[in-house]
Formats: sequence, structure tokens, C-alpha cells
Amino acid sequence: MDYYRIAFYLFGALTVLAAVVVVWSRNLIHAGMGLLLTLFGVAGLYALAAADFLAVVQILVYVGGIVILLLFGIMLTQRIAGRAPRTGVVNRTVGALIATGLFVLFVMVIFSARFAELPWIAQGRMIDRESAPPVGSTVERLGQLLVGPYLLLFEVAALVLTVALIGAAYLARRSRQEGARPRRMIS
Amino acid sequence: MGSGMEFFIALLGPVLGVMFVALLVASFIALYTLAAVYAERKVSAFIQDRVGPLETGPRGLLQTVADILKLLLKEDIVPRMADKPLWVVAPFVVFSAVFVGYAVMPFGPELVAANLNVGVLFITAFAAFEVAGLLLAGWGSNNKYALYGAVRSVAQVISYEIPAGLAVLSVVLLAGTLNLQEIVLQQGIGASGPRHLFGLPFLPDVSALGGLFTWNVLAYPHLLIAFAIYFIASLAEVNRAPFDIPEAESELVAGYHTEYGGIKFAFFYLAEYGGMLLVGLIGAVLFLGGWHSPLPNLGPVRLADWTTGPIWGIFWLLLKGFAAVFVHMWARWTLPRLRVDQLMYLCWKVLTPFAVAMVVVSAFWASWR
Amino acid sequence: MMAQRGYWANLRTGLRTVWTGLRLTFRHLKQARRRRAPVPIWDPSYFRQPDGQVTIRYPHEAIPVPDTGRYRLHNHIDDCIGCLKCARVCPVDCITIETIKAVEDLGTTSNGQKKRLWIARFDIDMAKCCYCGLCTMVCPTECLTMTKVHDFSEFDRDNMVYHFANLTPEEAEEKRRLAEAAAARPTAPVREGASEKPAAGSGKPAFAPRAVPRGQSAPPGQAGAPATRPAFAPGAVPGPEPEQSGEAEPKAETSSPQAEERKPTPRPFVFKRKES
Amino acid sequence: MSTSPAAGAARWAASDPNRVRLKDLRTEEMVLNMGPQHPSTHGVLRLEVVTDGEIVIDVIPHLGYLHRCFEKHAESLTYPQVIPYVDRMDYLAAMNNELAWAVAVERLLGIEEDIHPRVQYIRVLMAELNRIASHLVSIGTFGQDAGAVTPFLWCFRDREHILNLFEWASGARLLYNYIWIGGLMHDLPVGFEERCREFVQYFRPRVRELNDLLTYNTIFVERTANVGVLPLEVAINYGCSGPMLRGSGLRWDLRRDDPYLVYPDLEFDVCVGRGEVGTPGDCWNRYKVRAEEIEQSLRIIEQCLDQLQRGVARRTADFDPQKLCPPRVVPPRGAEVYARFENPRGELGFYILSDGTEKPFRVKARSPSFSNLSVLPEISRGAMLADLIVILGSVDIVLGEVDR
Repeated sequence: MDYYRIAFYLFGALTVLAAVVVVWSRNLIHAGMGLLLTLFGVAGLYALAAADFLAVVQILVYVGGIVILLLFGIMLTQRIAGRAPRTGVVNRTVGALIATGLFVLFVMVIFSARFAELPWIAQGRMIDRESAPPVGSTVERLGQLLVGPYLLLFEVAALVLTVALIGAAYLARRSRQEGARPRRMIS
Repeated sequence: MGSGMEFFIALLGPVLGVMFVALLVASFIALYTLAAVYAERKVSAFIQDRVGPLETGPRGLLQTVADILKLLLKEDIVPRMADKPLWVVAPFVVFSAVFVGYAVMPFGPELVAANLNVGVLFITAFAAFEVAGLLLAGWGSNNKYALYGAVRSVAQVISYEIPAGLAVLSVVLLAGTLNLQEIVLQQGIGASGPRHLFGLPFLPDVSALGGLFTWNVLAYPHLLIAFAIYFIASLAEVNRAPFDIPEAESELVAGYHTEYGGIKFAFFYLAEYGGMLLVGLIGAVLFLGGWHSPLPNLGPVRLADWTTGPIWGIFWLLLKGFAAVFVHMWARWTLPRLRVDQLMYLCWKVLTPFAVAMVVVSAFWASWR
Repeated sequence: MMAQRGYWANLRTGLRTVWTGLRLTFRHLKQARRRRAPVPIWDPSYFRQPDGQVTIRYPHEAIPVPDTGRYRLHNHIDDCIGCLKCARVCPVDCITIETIKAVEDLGTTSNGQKKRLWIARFDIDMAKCCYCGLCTMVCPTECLTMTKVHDFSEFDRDNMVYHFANLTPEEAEEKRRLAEAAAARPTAPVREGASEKPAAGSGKPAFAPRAVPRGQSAPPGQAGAPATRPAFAPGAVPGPEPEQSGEAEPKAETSSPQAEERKPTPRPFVFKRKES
Repeated sequence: MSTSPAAGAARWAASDPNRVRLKDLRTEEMVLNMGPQHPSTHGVLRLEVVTDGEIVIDVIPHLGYLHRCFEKHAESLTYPQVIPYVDRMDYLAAMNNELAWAVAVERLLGIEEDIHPRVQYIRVLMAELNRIASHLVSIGTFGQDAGAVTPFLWCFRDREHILNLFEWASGARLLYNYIWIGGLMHDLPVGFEERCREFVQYFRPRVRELNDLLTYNTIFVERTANVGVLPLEVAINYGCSGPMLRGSGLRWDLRRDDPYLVYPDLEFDVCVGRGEVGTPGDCWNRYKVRAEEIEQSLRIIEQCLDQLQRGVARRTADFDPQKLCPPRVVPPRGAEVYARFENPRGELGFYILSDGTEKPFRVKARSPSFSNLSVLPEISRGAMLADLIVILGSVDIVLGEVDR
């Protein structure tokens, strides 16, 4: 038992428990907060796997950005006065089928993958943690990869996001124009 | 059993060390907040031709101590209709998001709790995490004003993070690292590689001179604009006037912490003032030489060498941070508050284009160098 | 705004005005080393005080109240002739007066008016008072005045009722009996026994605090029409033996020299609390 | 959920793509109760605000938390006794209210023309001083509504000098009972005129300071210009008056258009919203009208002081304004009057009907704040929540007068 292991189990437990909250909570806000914690736990796992950049980006983008916006949306669109927003259970059969299927699939993949024999894992196991030089920043490698071999994918992703942005702006504009109430535009 | 004991000692030793450092920082934040609240009252009073706290202790110095004692002794009320778990946890989330930021802050040579390779990103990420706490507070209070405050703070975070991030990026491009300590080291006498005055190669190399001239804002003059952008955005980040929209007193009573009292309210205060100092420190680290002395070596008068060291490092960095906090206060008691959409205008149409321009300049500068 | 003036012009104005404001507030920050002295407005140096802190640390220092200051009411009962003008003019009916026709000679007031009435009751409810000063203006003998004492808050609303009468309830009852008797026998001579009292108004602190049953000191039901109250109201019955409450000295009294000379001053009637 | 199809398919409703139309994708409306305990409702006003996110859809002001039955009260009080009550209507401009009541009753008695010139000039002096004090509060709180706290305290610092002057003259700092029917409570104390002149000199640079800090500050201008635009027709239709009406561009000032006392002899400009910044009728122009009126009041004060020190209203030994008051105010039976006056907040009118006794038979007060407040929903629909506060601040209400 060393710190990495303790931390690993802590973050693992956090991830799983928060995920359970996401699934079981019928209060949408609580579920959203659970999702936030799950992603936070995953970020911790990334950090333990020496992927510091990824971990921080996970927090920045998912925790600080996406989930917050998600909750923001829930709060704005659901009834505020009165009871808290709740979800109902719908599509029981289909949901159960899909969930079971995915579960079986993942288990099969995990057991067939034989992680221990993957080259980079094997390589990593051979490094003596005490004497090895500290793992350098992954930022440079990532950057080089992104503008090197994966440039096209990077650009495509950027394009998709731009389109999404334009779409969002368009939707916002449309709804404002359709609104019957006159709104004086200021400055 | 023996191995168990060894195990626990091996386990607990470093944990205690970390906890000691954490407690040190936490108590520093608490003490600093006491002083900062007092300073804020005095600054506001003097600007408004008043006298400020005077009665509690000599020159009113114990006023904030009395206030914090009052907050500690207050009954811990939970509103009946509040979403209790969220409501209870929110102030601590907000505070820890700020608190964690201090972990990667280089206070001097070798004086940094966690020398993270991605320190800059780390702080940005947890600043975003703070918003989660505000959202929890706003929703958990089950109060419309609090909800408005939370919603506004989320709208605000999206606006200010872009220019702030771009301004930081323009430094990172030139520094070539995300490590805060390395960024600081580049701005002093120990800098590797030549550092020309105002970044112009025909001017003399000042890396041996140190002091003011090696700071980023002087080594790369365009970063002065980036610093201004960062500073304005950081005002918005810590919800200070003129961007105190989420807690706008005249509209939202107290925004997201309307319902809070007692120790929970104190934590919001700690977070607010801790955040003010934190963004000031980040600004100092990125633009103003971090813990480096502003005094240059002038021939035999080795001012920069004499004023460098762990104690000096803490002194200079905190001095720069407090200066930023003072400007925060000064601006707060001078300027009216912007409206939400005007903050958006400022962030998206004024700050962001300029910040992008600064990034472009930095990129060219970095490749040309 | 922005559309009218253009992006750059607006940016320039913004920076300029923000900077102007910051400079201005910084100047005030520096000015805070000086402070105004708490001089009264009639002092010629009032508007020549330095710029700087203006706060007056109130309990420690105060701006002097001008002589015209209209604050706590005071009735110099020796001069009161019980004409009821003040009670009648009061817009909020905060003055309650009961008079008894005197059968003996009461002397004259300081401005030479003849006194004909005992003031069995002269209560001013300062909690109701609106400080308009009308009562002091109509007072023919100028015995009712507004003093400069402005800080006289109380914990109990009953303590805001100030009693100025020059008779104790027992004495009032006595006088009332005498008056009734005199009214029944208009030609009857003044009884010997009563003549021991004529100097009562000046010889002893007639308006010293005295006990009246709580219900009587500020009867809420009588608030509406004390001015038209008959002088021989049956309500003024003798109370129980007085509780001594003279130790409750209103502290605001000492701050005004004017109030000092008027000693003995009216003291609010203080009920003893259980714990004291 | 009411648009869900047949009951059997109800549980599919949530995923029905046709159910959600673009125009339904709006946030739900929320009713926000602002007040009666709220930092910015300037008293015990309750605003029921219907909001769509940050946007105000409708505002319903709920009044009456401060109702004290002034009009009914007045029927049971003699005419001079009403003065302390009118003080408490617009408690920030008590002198102006007293002046209004006194002149209205004098008009009822038919003695308006006979008022001693010194009394008249003192009244005007006091009214204009109080106008400055009232506008200072208005400007200060308006700045605070916009988030600027410092101007508020600077304004109160200067208002304090006016209150000190008033205390010196009348004995009270807020509710003066100084202007009496036919006369005054006292003559001015000796030295008052000089001190008043010093005040004018002291105060002029402070107005400039205020302009630097607040009036032309870009953020303040952004917050207030083009916000809550009150078109002139709307202002007239709602019976707005005072700076509200002038802010919309109408040169209408009762001191000039229906003059009373010695105002015809005094020189002053009627300030209107010129749209120097923003458009006439917006919050900034209303604010600016008040700021400019302060300077005009200073002008009037200087002219009054000239007359009081050297002119027709000189101090004389035998002048006793209290003696000028009629001993009993008994207007003839059936006499009625409607008199209107330019208060800091607009047209204050008193309708008085006499039944030949010492007490009025009927009194009706037309209070400017009430009429001005009534236009609030009209101009704040479609604004943002932050604008609503600014608009309310620019209307400048005093709840004591709205509710009476």
C-alpha cells in the first residue's frame, strides 16, 4: 500500500459512488452534482496515471464547463418555485436491455484485452519508480501530436465546435426575434 | 504489528507534512482575510470621507476579529426549504477551490507546495470549479435572489475566462512552459538565455541586471496590455466591482449567499478575499516577476542579489499581491456596477479581441526570438 | 451610446472617465489624513474646515445644538397656569393636563400672571411627540420649552411619559375635595387647614418622580381626548404607596448645560424591574 | 406537458420530437417579490416583478405599507396643525411641503399677496436649499442603485451642511415646521445669510467632483443612458411631473409656469433632458436634470441672499414672522382651492375645501411620487432586472409621499 494506491482507490470509490448517485438520484440537480463528482474522480485517476494535462483539462472542460452548463440549463428550464426537478423512470425494458448489453460488452473487452501484455504498460512496469527521473510534462508531447499526426482530426474538431457555436448563436437569435415582447437593444 | 506501525508512520509522515503546509496556508488566508476586510473598510471609509472602524481595539484593528467571533458564535441556520446537502457543502466547495490554487503558487525559490508542470492550467481549472460551488449555493438556498446570483455567476464565468485565459496564454507562449515556478525563474537574474530590454535585440541584455527590467511586462512590452486584460478579467473572476454582478447588493440583496450566515458566510468571505489575493498573485507571477525583487543589480550595488531569497521572495510576492488587492478595493469604491450584458460586451467585444491580438503578437515574438 | 460614438471613441472615453474617477477617489484617500473639527454651523470657520474625514464620533463628540434646537420638552411647572393651550394645539395629542381650581392663593408666574389652578397632572408622552414645537409657541407664560437634550432613549415606553405635575395624587385628591367643597359653598371662607400648602409649588420638588399606577401614567384609551378632558376627571384616584425610583437618572440630562440650570428637571417615571 | 398526445402514449411524450417547438424553448417566467424589505426599493415598497430570466416582463408596484391617512387626519386638525403632518409626506423635502401647504392655505384665505417680502424670500431660500438636499439624496441613492457607493456618501456629506443650516434656523433637522401660514416660525438667525453664501461657494466644486466621479463615468452612463426611456406623451398621460417630465424634454416648471411667492422675480433656467448622452427621457437624463437643478437652485439661493442681505427683504429690528401669522385660520365657508407647487419630485398639489371652521372639510394631496411611480411598469417592461432598479431609482420616489 503506497499513496498512489490509496489515492487510486479513493478516487475510484469517488467515481463509482458518484456515478451511483447519478443513476439513482431522482433529483436532477443532485444527479448533476453526482456527475460533476464522477468527472472529478476521473480527473484524479488521470492525474495518478501521470496524465496531468489531461486531468487538469478534464476539470477545466467537464467539471468547470460542461456540467456547470448542464446544471445551469436544468435550473433555468425547470420549474423553480415549488418542488425540485425530478426525473421519472421511462423506457424500463429498453433501458435495462441496453445497460445489460453494454455491461456484458465492457466486461468482455476488459477480460480479452490483457492489459499486462500491452507494450507500453509492460514498459512502464519495468521503470523503477524510485530511481527513474520524474515524468516530464505531457503538454509538449500532446501539443506536438495534435499539430503533427492528428492535425486533421484537431481541425475537424475545431470546425465542429465552430459550427455548434454558430448554431447556438442562431438559435438564440431566432428565439429572440420570435418573442412577442419588444426588447430594446441597449448599446 | 511492527510492520503495521512502520506502515502507518510511513503513511502518516508525509500526510502530516502536507497537512502542516495546508494548515499554514489556511491560517495565512484566514489572517490575511481579517486584515483585508479591515483594510477594505478603511479604504472605503477614507475614500468616502469617513473614518471607518475605530472603536474595537486600537484604531479599530480588532473589528474584524470581533466580526469573525460573532460569525463563529452565530446559530447555524438551515432554511427549511433549502436543499440541505447542497446548501451545506457549497461554501466549502467555494473555499477549497480558492484554497487549492495556493498549492501551486511559487512563493520563493524552492518555496512551492506543489511544483506542478501544468500549474497555470491547474489554477484556471479550479477557478472554474469555484463556480460549481456558487451554483450549489444559489440552488441549494432555494431563494430566488440566490438563484439569480448563481445564474449570473455562471454567465459571468464563461465571459471572463476567455480573455483571462488568452492573456495568460500570451505569457505562456513566450515562456514556453505551464509551470509557474519556471515562469518566475525566467523573469529574474537566474534567467537562462538572453533577455533584452523591452525584448528588442538591439537593446542591451538585462538578464544579469535582474530586477524590474526582467519582468515579463518590461521584457515584452505588449504584455502590459495583456496584464491589463488579465487584471480586468480577474476582477470579474472574484466578483469584485465593477463586476460584482452575482452579488449585486442593490438588485440581488446579497446574491448567492443571501441565505447564509455564521460560519458558512465566513467561508464565502474567506473565499472572496482569498480569491482576490490569489488572482493578484497569479498576475504577479505571470507578469510582474513573481517573487523576484524589483530592484536591479547596478554595478557593484547588487540590489537584486541582496533582495532575493525565501523570505524576500515571500515579501515581494505578497507585496505585489497586496498591491493588486488594494487596486481591487480602490476600483470597487470608485466605479458603478456593470449590467450582465455589458459585462458580456466588455469581455467578448473589447477584451477578447485585444487578448487574441496579444496572443498573436506573442506567437510572432516567440517564433522570431 | 456605443453605436453612436463608435468603438474606439467609446473605449477611449471609458478609459478616460474610469481613470478620472480613480484619481478623484485616490485624492480623497490621501485627504483622509485630515479631518473636520465638529464646529457648529454658526461658527465662522464652519465652511473653512479642511477637506478630509467628516465623521463625528458621536458619543465622544457632537456638533453643538443651536439654541433654537427643538428636542425634549420641558415644562417649568412653577410658571404653568394650566391654560391647556399646549394640549389643544398639539397635533398628536401627546400632552395630558388635569387641573384643579385652587381655593387658595397660588401666587403669580415669573412674568406676573396670576395662577389659579393646581396642575394635578401634566404628562407629556415624548414617544408620541412629533417635535413640531407648536405647544411652546402658544404657551402664554413660556413655561413649556423645547430643550437641547436630544438623546433620551429608553428601554420601556412608559419611561417616555414625562410627569410635570406639582401635586402628588394624594395632594390632588385633597385639592379636589377642597375645590368641590368651595364650589358647593361659593361664599365659604378658605379653610385654615389648606393654607399650609400654598408654597408647595416652590418649596419642595413638587414634580419629583412619584408613583402612579401604570394604567394611569399613559392610559392608551385616553390618548384621543386629553385636551378636552374635564378638569375634575374621576380617573385620578390616589395610587398605592410610591415606589422610589429616583435613582434612575436620565443620563442625557447632564449633557446640556441649559437643562442643568433648570434643575430639578422632570424625570421620567421609572418602574422598578423585578430583577433590580 | 399539456401538449402531450393521446393518454396511452403519454410516457413517450418526453421524447416526442414534435412536442418541442422552437418558441417553447424559453425559460419559465418567475415572479420575484422585491420588497417591502429590499435594499433598493427606497422604503417599504413591494414590487411584484414577473421575470423571464433577467428580463422584466411586468412590474406591479404594491403600495400602502406606509399609509397614514394624511388626508383624513387633516380633516380633524386645524390648518396650522397640519404642517407637521405635511412635513412627513415627503420627508426629504419637508420645507417644500410646508411651503406648499402654507401658500395653499394663504390662497384659501386670500392673503397670499400680503405676505411680507422677507417671509417670501426666506421661504424660497429654504425651499431651494431643501431642493438641493433632496436632490442630493436622490442622486446619491441613484448612484448606489447603479452600484456606486462613494457618491452616495459624498452627497450625504454635503446634505449634512444643509441640515445643519436648517437646524440652526428652525431647530429641527428633518421635519421643520418652519414655514407657517402667513409667516414663519422664526426669522433667520443672525449670520445665516453669510453662512449660506459660504455654503454656495463650498458646494459648487463638489458638484463638479460629483460629475467627474459619477455623471460622466462611462459605466454609469452605460447603465443609465437609453434605459427606461419615458416618451414625452407617456409622461404627460401618466401625469408625471418634476424631473421625470423635464427629463423627457418638456420645459415645464411650476415655479416658472404657475409661479408663486417671489419666483417671478428670480432668474433661473428650467433644466430639461437634452439627450446630451442617451435619449431624452432615459434614466441618465432624469438624473442630469436633477444635477442641473442643483446648480439652478444655487443660483436662486444667491439671488435670495442678495435680497435678504441688501434688497427688499432686508433684516429689520421689528420683523417678527411669527406675529405675521393670523391668530386663527378660519377660511370662509365653502372656500376651496387647488394650489400646486414645484417640489423636488414634481407637482405637489393641495386641494382644500373649507366648511368655515378652523379645520378643513376635505383635503386632497396630489403627490408627485405617486404619479411618477405609476409609470414604472410602463417604462420597465422589457428591461433587465438590473435596469429595473436603476429605473426605480431614477423615478426617485419617497414612500412617505406615495402612501401618505
